[in-house]
Amino acid sequence: MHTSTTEILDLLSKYGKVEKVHENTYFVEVSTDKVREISEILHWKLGGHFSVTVGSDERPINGYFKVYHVFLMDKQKLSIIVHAKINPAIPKLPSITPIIPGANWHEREAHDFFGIVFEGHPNLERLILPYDWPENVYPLRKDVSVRELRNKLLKNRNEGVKERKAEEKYIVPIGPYHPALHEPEYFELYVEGEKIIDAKYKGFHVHRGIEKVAEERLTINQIPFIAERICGICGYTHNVAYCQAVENAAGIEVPSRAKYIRSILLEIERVHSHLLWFGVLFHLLGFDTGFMMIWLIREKIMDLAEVLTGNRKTYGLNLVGGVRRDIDSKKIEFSLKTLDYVETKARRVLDKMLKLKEVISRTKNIGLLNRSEARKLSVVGPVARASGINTDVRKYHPYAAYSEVEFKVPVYDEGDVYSRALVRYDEIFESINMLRQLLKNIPKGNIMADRIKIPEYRKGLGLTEAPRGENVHLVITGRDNKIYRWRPRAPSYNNISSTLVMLKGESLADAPAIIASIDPCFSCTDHLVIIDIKRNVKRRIRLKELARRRHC
Amino acid sequence: MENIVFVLANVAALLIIAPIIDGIERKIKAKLQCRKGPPILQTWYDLVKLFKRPSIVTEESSLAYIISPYIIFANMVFALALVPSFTRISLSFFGDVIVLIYLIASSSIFLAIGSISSGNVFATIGANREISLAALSKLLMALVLATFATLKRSLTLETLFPIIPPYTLSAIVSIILFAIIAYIESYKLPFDIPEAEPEIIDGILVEYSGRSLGILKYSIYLKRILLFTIIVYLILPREIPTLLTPILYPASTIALSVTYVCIETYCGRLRIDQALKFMKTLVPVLLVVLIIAYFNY
Amino acid sequence: MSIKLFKKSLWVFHLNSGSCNGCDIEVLNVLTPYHDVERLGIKLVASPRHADAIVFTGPITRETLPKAIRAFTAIPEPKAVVAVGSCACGGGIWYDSYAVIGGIEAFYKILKEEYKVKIPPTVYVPGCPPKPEAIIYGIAVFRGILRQKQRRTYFTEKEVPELTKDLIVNIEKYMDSKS
Amino acid sequence: MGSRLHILKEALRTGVVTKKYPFEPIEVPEGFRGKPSIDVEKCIGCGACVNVCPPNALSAEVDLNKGVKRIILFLGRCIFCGRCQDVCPTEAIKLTREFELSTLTTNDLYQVVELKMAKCEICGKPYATIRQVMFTAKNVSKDQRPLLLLCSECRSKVSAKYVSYARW
Repeated sequence: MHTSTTEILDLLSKYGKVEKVHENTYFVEVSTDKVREISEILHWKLGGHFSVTVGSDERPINGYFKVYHVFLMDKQKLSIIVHAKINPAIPKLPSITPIIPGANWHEREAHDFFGIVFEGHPNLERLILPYDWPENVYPLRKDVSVRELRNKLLKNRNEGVKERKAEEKYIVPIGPYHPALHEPEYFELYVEGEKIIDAKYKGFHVHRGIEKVAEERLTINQIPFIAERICGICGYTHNVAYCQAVENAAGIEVPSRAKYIRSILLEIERVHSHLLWFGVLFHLLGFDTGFMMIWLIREKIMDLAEVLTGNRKTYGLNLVGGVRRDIDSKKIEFSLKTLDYVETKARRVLDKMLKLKEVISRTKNIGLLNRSEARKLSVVGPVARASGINTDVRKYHPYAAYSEVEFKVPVYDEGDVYSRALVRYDEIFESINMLRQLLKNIPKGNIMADRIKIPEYRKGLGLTEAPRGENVHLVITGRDNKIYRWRPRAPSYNNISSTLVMLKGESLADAPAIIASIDPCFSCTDHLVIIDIKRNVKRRIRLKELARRRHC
Repeated sequence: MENIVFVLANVAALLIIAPIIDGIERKIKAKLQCRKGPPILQTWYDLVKLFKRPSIVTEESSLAYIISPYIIFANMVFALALVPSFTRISLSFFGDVIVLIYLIASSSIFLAIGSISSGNVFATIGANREISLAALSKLLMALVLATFATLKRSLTLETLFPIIPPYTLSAIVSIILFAIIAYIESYKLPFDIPEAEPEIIDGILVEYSGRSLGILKYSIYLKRILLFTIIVYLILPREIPTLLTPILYPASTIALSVTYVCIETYCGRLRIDQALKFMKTLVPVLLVVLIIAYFNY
Repeated sequence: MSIKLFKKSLWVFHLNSGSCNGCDIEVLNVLTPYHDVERLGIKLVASPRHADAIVFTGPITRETLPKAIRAFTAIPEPKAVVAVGSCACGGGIWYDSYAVIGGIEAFYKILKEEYKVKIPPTVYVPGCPPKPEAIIYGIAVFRGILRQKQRRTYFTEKEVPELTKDLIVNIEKYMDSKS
Repeated sequence: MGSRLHILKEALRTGVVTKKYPFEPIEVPEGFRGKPSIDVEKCIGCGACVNVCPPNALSAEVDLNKGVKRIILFLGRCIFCGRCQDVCPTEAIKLTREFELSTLTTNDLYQVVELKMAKCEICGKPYATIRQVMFTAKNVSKDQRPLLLLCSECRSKVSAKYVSYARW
């Protein structure tokens, strides 16, 4: 059933005031008791998907706390943001997690940062803040000065440490420093022999308090640089998403040459990221030659980025309103030559590697995530596309120069590690193809918008398709060249919880490959602690104080 | 007495050459991965550094954890003394095939015991895997050696080296099978499951450090060269002049290790159950070969 | 002393203490064919027990601090530290965030004060992220293959003109005479 | 087996690609964003770079006792974005192509530029660097120049009719 845009808007206006913020983006203000109902309609009945929940302390502006639920309607190319005012004296809001399990972390995050209580949430525990964080201190509230807090916390670091009691179970800790991940995340796997019975995720080791730093210290044009450092692999899409959000909020028209340059670097980033992922996958399968060969090819892409932007990673290219560096004809020629090299090499090597017996036997039918589970958890990007969900921000919510190039969105139905690999495999070559079109058709003109004026307290939504999936930034502009509220939501945030579904019943040896198959980018996500899955450990093996003490 | 001197010289030479062979393997592996690779003496540099570093002993680690590296090392040195290497002279009168299997198997078990007693969860999983792999591979090895014994109607190492002639089907097949088992035994991909780095952080070796780690690594290199030596001498004909063996032996050992590393470079790791399945399929094959050998074919 | 020991062989444990991954992928990148640090005897190991040196990437966050201390102390003495990236060197863009302890110096301070640990020789590799070559350069400096180029510079103005009405009004004349 | 041989063939065709670095220098592409370096002769100590630097790698400190202003660049925090280069009025700070920045102490990661400050003619308080006063003077009409010798407070007291052209 296809519902048209006007029908949706009509329906929404029955619930509250509909406000068009920029093209295809509508904010709907509803009363707190309607949030659940409207979320259910948007996510389950109209074919949209839940994307992010943003908490916000708007007491200085209008005296309320706010919660924004962002929904993306791929079919109608709409972004709909449902928001509700919450009384700061009793900050309560009905939870939408019972209807959309994917909202679990989002709501817990808002609880951590603002102290908003989500009624009916199955498990409203601390998610993000460090283990020794004091109770009842909500860092993103505007009346909390973090510098003071920081000094206080640094002095008594161990205040409030709850000794984590060892459980009498056979726990295999993956992380925080697991060689497979190269990032400090902590999965607890409950195993029986070599079989995984249950999994827990304790993450957010990389929570660096980015939102507060940005809101308190940085100016509008400094934030793009911190946004890029959300993630060192796919940082540029965060950078673009932030700039788009501000541009959308302020109604700035970016020159089309700048849009092309953004798209070019986004695609370069995607190619590098996917090649990196293949390298890591092969490494995890014990096939180091694959890792070496793929990274050898990837090196050329890194060199290309260095020539175009001046650095191999963290391109530092964007400001609000455009880009900082132009691409001349010599660089275009160099790019095209590099792309040819990468394409032929990658095809030759990857084709054969994906046919290797060990690779197939250790990825096919491993780490299954079916379509309905994927919908429930609201997964995005290649993970969703490998589970049969046709979603791609570039196609359905076009930004930068994507409306002017042709490309296909690969979708596979199997939902296993192998199909996730295939999605990425297809995307590499789609991206290279896209890059050729972009480089050849790049229009002449300015690379920076002329007049940049940013009004205060305007809302904007920036969407990009990161290599790992859709990337959402919600921005509320502030006074004095600052941002009032900025919430970046990285794709891994939605995807990580799906690994817990994938891991159950699989073999321990496959765990790293499964976790890696969503291409987790923990630093993206981290802005967190325990996923409570019903335990049914049948045979408990007692080993004193296992991992906890010594797994490092 | 003269023999003893020769044997000591042999063993000493093997002790020196074993890490160098690993160095050669690393170099070749690197070349196959388009890299320059470490110098050939790199493994020696690593070992020397490890020997100079202290090994950490925590309160929880038991005696088994501390002494098992040394037992394994002694086992390997003794096993090397039993087989001929640069010269055909060896201590083989001390023991036969059974002793050899015993030495190899017991070092696996000591390795497992040592790492279990370290108390680390990864080490425990590594040890688990090591035991299940070792149990099966030792069974296979016993079957192959039984085949050899059946062919030669003897258990002493003297008579087993070389196995050819006779050029029977069972002799050739069993040598090939032994080569496969040696490959599995030497912790090479896709069978390096007990020390799988990404899955369980270097598994069995995870808690060892400094000197004990050096000794353990050294023992693994020695085990590899032991297996190579056995294969070489299973094939190397007795008629070769004594003076040529000191050249032929290292040459063929290196050739063998190069072959192995070429295979290894292009393999991914198997899952433990896949590896076990592969090894289980070898059992009936070996039994058939054993029967054929009994009838001297 | 430790430097001499690690001249030919250096096993490294990589610890992401809250990095954005940028430095991590560059640390991994030095293993790949174009850079191949194995030729210098450097190996990435998975267990801190095996390691000689520890590579820190990223600022040290509150959550990783105890784990970082554990990993740090698990490495047998003597050891060395390589701080890769501006975040590890001095806290980077996160230096004043509530969830971040700071760079490696803040980490050392805690180690010294609370754990009485000796501070090992440290190489600082600034960059965001540093090029793989820059990381190799760091190792080369540590081993004494290459000379350290970057030195502290302190410039103090010596000759300054007296600011007078006359000078300031006829500033062009002054500038011309100077040049 | 076929696939494996194919990969082997591909590897052999590529050959060994390892660079000789650190034993041979490498070429860095043009426009590489390397170490920012302050040209001490050009720097006027205005602090524009300090305001714009996202990680606050550049900081300014005023030493009232000695009457100097210091611009401090700490490479150990620099993210090499090049915003300082964008805003510098005298092109004093520039990103070089230097990437070999490793040091054995954090102390070596600092560059400090210490500039003398001008004292206000009325209240005697140091208010801006001498270089900055001279730089501003060039861009201001002659009749307004004497006002630059005063600190911002005294200036507004002395004459409300003059619009302050430079903000200290």
